[in-house]
Amino acid sequence: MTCVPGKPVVDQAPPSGREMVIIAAGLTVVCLVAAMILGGLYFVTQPAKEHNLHVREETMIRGLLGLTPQARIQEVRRYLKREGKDTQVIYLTGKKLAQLELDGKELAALDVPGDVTAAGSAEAKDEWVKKQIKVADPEHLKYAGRFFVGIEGSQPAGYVVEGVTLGFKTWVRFFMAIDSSYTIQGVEIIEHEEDPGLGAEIVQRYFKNQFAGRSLADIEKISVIKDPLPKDWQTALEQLGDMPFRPWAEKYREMLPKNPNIYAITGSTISSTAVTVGVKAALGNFRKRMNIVEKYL
Amino acid sequence: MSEAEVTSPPTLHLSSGPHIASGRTTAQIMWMVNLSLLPALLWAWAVFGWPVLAIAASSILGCATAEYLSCLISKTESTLPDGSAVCSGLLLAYTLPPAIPVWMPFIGGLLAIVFTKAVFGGLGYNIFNVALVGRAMMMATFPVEMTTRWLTPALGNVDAVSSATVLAQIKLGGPEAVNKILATVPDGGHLWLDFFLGMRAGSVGEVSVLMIMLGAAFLLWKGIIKLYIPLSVLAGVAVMAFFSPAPTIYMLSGGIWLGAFFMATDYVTSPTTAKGQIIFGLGIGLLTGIIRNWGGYPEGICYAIMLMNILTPALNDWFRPKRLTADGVPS
Amino acid sequence: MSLLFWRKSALPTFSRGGVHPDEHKELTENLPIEDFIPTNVYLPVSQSLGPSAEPLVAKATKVKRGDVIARVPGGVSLHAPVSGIVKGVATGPHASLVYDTVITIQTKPGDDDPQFPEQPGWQALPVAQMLESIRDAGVVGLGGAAFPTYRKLALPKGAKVDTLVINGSECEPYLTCDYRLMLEESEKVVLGSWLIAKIIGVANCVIGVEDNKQPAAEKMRQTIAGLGLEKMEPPVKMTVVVTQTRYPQGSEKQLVQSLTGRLVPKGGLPLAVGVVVQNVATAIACLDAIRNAKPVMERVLTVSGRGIQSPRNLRVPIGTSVEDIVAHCGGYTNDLVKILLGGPMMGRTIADLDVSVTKGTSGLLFLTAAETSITRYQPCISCGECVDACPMGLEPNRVSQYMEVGRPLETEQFGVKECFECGCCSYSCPSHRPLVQFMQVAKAAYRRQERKTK
Amino acid sequence: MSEHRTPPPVSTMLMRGLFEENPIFRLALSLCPAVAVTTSVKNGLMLGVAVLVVQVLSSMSGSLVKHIINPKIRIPVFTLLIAIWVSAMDMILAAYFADIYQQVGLYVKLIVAFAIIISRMELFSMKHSVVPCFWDGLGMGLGFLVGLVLAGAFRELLGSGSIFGIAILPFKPLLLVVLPAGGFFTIGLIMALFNWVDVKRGHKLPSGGGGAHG
Amino acid sequence: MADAKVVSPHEILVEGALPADAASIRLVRSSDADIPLAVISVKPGAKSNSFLLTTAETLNSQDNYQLTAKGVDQPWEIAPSPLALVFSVIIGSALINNFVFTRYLGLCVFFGVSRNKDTAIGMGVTFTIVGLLSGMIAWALNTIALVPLKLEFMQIIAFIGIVACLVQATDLILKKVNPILHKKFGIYLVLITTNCIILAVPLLNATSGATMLQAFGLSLGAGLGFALALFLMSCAIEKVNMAPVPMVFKGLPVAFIIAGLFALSFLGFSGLKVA
Repeated sequence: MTCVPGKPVVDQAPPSGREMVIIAAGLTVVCLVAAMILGGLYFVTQPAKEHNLHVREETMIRGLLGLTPQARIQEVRRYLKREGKDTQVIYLTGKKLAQLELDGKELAALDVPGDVTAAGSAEAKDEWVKKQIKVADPEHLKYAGRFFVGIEGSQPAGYVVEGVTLGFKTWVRFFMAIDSSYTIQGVEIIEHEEDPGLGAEIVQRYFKNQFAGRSLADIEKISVIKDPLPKDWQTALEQLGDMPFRPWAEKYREMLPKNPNIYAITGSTISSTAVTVGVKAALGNFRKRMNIVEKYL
Repeated sequence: MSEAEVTSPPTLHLSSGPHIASGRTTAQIMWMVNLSLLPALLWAWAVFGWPVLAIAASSILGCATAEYLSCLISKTESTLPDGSAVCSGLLLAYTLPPAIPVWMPFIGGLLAIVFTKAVFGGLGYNIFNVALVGRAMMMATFPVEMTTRWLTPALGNVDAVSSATVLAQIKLGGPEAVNKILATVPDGGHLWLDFFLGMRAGSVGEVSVLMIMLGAAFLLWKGIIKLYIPLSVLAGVAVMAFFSPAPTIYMLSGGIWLGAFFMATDYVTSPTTAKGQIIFGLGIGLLTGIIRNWGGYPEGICYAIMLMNILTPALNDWFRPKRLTADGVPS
Repeated sequence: MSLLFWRKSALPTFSRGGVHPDEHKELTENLPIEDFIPTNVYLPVSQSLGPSAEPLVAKATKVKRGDVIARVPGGVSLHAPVSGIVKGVATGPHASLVYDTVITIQTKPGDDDPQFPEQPGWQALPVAQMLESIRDAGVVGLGGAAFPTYRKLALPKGAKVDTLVINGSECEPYLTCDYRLMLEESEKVVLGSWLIAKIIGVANCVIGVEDNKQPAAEKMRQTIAGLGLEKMEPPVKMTVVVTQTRYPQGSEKQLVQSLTGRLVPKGGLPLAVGVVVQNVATAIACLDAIRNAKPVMERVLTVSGRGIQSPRNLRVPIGTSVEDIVAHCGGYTNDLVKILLGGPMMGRTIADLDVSVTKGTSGLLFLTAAETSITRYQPCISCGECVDACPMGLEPNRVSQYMEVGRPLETEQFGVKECFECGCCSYSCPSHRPLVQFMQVAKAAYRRQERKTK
Repeated sequence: MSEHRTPPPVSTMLMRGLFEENPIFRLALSLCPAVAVTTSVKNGLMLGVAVLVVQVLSSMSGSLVKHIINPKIRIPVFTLLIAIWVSAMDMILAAYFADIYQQVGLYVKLIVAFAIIISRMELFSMKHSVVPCFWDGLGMGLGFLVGLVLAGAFRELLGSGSIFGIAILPFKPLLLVVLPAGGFFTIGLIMALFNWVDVKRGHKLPSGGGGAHG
Repeated sequence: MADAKVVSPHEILVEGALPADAASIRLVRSSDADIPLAVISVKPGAKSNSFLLTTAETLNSQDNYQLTAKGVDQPWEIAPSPLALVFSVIIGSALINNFVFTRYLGLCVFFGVSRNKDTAIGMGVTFTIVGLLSGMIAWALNTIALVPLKLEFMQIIAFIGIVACLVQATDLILKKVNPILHKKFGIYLVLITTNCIILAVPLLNATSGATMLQAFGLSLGAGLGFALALFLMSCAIEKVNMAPVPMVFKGLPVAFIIAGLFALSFLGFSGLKVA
């Protein structure tokens, strides 16, 4: 017994039958009371937790896209329905719930009530979708990804895609902001477990901001090089700030074509490549999906 | 009868036997090891230039400072003359990239001695190889410098271009990288010869297999090391080399030889019996291969030896010397 | 010293461990045995293992050479080594017991001193009578152990013995007395061996000689061939086997393994594998006892080391004091630091010169600082030299580590109980750790514990 | 058990937890978070506060209910009490301090297994009334908090070169210090420091090292 | 059912009939089923009725893929084999992310019990078994009851309850069934309740939404990792007990430094990819 001083309970005489009943009843009561207290607390904190999470995500998206305070952010959630060989993709946008074949052929589309659209919590949305789409087994309908649309007035002002990629150690989760012409506005690392001092440097501006300003065509040609980062380019990237969608400095625009590739973090080529590959794939997939989902936004 | 008057003898020493000793001392062993390390340092100086001497000096200074201070604090006689701190410092320097900033080995040596040796009570009580802990600590503290500050060797004029080590290139690039490396060898040249002699990018003291062999031969001749550990380390690595796209490079680089002959054979942190030593060596070899082939480090032997160091006390318990009793079974 | 493949010689030897210290035999190996009789002899009554003897003489008693002057009840006797007058029976120094009852005899040779001529018919005496003679002559193991020989030779019932091993290894550095005996008195050695073989009833006798004593081995071979032992009754096949020079070749268990390949079981005697081991000097003593009815009164010892002016091989009466020997050998040098009784590996240091030679004293070494090791010891670096050197396969390094933190009763797992204190471990330790001493203290701790639990 | 002992003075109760019986460095209880979350001051502070609150509330509630529970199920009930407070703390932190919670979340939940809390309930709450329990809990909790902040400050300063995320170190930080190994080294060094201070003050070192010793 | 698996970063080996032209084959990552991956070529494999698909994109053997072909009814599900999955989770939690050396859990018991090798082995064995049991029961309770009923806020209480009950039950059963074993391992059972690893495993499983296999792997790996750490530590401690450790470092400080050095050595496993 290192940790708990005092006698362990087992040393005492075993309780009699009557005592046992009382003890059991007492414990049950205590448990019930505890459950009630915690349940109550749960009902108070859960919405707050979700709200806070929502606010954090929104702040980040607004920053990435440089939205005005009046702008609205609409989440678009994607689900996969798989029953046997048959696979369907379902999008929940701000307006519609679209049930589509894999090639984009519409099977069904219904309007989304306002309270679902406005709901901050993902859970509420998922539940509503599960109610609308009939599946034999709840396991057959699965959430598969999401992106956000920033809406200024009534026009989309840009998109933020959530992506994941396999880093040096585990998954790296990132947000990527894209404007309507598929040019990257910025990349933000949300979650990673890379090594401090090495792979963890992917969160640094000088690395992640290298993606900003690249068009779809640029990105397709991009590769990771191990040359040292030029000093002036690094300075520009550092100055770009965390949330780069602002009228960019002319200097930065001038420098971009001179640096068509991504400079790897010194000593962490694997992590650098992983993020680059992730961004590449996320952008490509997003473009393909946009062709289909655009009309439901 | 008496032919000489016997006066009272000088102060006689009383002790129980044996009254003679083999003549070998700990300090002698340590200094011989230091001596045997010199060829590799000379080679490094020849191909990488003066900075390697600065690195060695800095790391030795770090170790010696820590050793001196720890003796001072614990108010014991200074253990510097026994040469073990110098040996650790020298070995630590050998595991570092030749273009690392000169002050870093000092920090590494300092930390290594404090946390591996001083805290445990000095020479003989450490669990881990001091030099390797130093390297692992530096690897964790200065990851970028430890993985990128390589020099391309050149006899005479040192080419200061930094590049990744060959093993790192292969780890990243796979078979294509091997082809690229092979393409750099001029017609009529032998890749293995370059590696054997030490014409490649690598850590200060491990580039030249030949020089390490020279030092090791000296130690073998003097009976300071035995072949059980080195041979089994090499055998273990050789097994794992089958999974590599370039077995020759695999076997001749990445510090295996330095590790097998100078690090793994460290008395304090390796098992004492032949059987234990063979298992220890094989373990190092296989772990090195596992780390190289599927792990995060292209070289791996440093961590492999450290991991087996942990097992040393257990190996000493599991593999006892054979008793000279009728059944020959240790009781 | 030991590479991966370390056996350099094809000669037989024991299977593991051992060391090869500098021999230093050149100091005395070519010096013939000289007789030296001092004016006084000082005889501690305890001369063999076991219970101590009681003095049978008092001050002013006149004694003749060979008279019994002390006796262990029912055991070996101590005889007057010289004729003369008992000057005193008092407490005095003893080589290993610190103090003992010491009988001092002033040498006064007379005309009627016994000469011990050859007894007729000695070869045909019954075994029991031979054993009695050995006992009465006070024969003990002269190799150093001083175990009463008659007890060793009186085999327990049912013991199956097939080989007699005569130990001519003399593996301790410096010592050359057995070597000289084999050279000068080879016939006595062979006849003595034959007698012992007869007593224990074996027809096979192996004499083990290390290869640094080739002339002795050659001499022994010639003598054996010359005597024609096969034709004697009973016939004994006697062979001389040259073994590797490797300490502790002369230890019973190691020698038995070298010569017969048999392993003595843990805690057992060579008897358990059908072997009896006797030293060459003991063989001579047995012969003297039976053939000449001459008790053990003198012994041959090597006086050597760089700390003595003129090293010798001496035959001295038991009881000769170190001081007299020093004087006889020209005094010591100025750099003398240690005086040893016995060899440098297992011998004991003495504090003063008033100690005298006992039956078990095979050498008297005067070591200078350059020859011996007087250093502070350092922490164990786990080099494993001691483990490699231990002829028994023990782990002195680990015992020493346990002893340093005061845990002697956890060391049995490393084999302390099997240690016979040969000193190979301490000899080979680069940190100069007193490993044998650690082993001794650990063994003492176990003995104490056993006493308590009894 | 029903008799209340006279509580020691408030200052003693407070100081005891801070030094003599510092739960991390002296009693060596609940070591896990000490290494795990102290990569920055902020994390250490947050977990420290969480432990402080749970400790105080558990001690007080333990003192309140001690008369009405059967002694045979004392430990299960105490555990349950702690679990309630921990769950509550967990939910509150998750809701309102989401960004730090992401890093220390698991350890907040594991406060339930911290031996320090139940041991204080056993040793102190059982014998004292609510108010002394508050002070004792506060002292112990503060000791924990200070320990975590101390370790956090050391590791953040040396390992990241900053305090509270503000860079202040002029040279390159020693990354090792924020790695797992560095955490162990740091705690070991601070413990040695506590021992050293004790030796200097003429105290004897605790023989058992607080239950666990090497 | 025909089999298919990822054999290299750009190749899939398919068993079964497959149209030879790449255009009629549709390969998708299961989580991105709407985005087909480009198949460059289809070649007959080494075995009869097997095909080797080459893809442009880099494939990950840890990922799930789905392969459909025109004219073939059944789709191929390409998933890492369960055994490999469990193995990788076990290696991950026992070596790469050892609970003691990288997550710092279970330290109280770790430092308390590692003084003696036999105790360490006893504790390690007991812990591994009880930890596996409790991990699986907790996973089942969480998946079957807590999550569907939205009672996640009861997780902490439920898990600690399971651990306490399980330890008590094991104690009782062992006492009845095998008193000798109980005598040997009984003392460790009490200690298990104070080991936070046993609580951390179900919590981690719950947070990550682990499948049964993953939960099994994590529970077993955590137990094995802890047992390994204990054993190694006890070896080291036995050696350190004979060392003249400076006075202020005696006891826990030096134990922490050893743990730190172990953690440093275990860095060697970081980034280990178990296929």
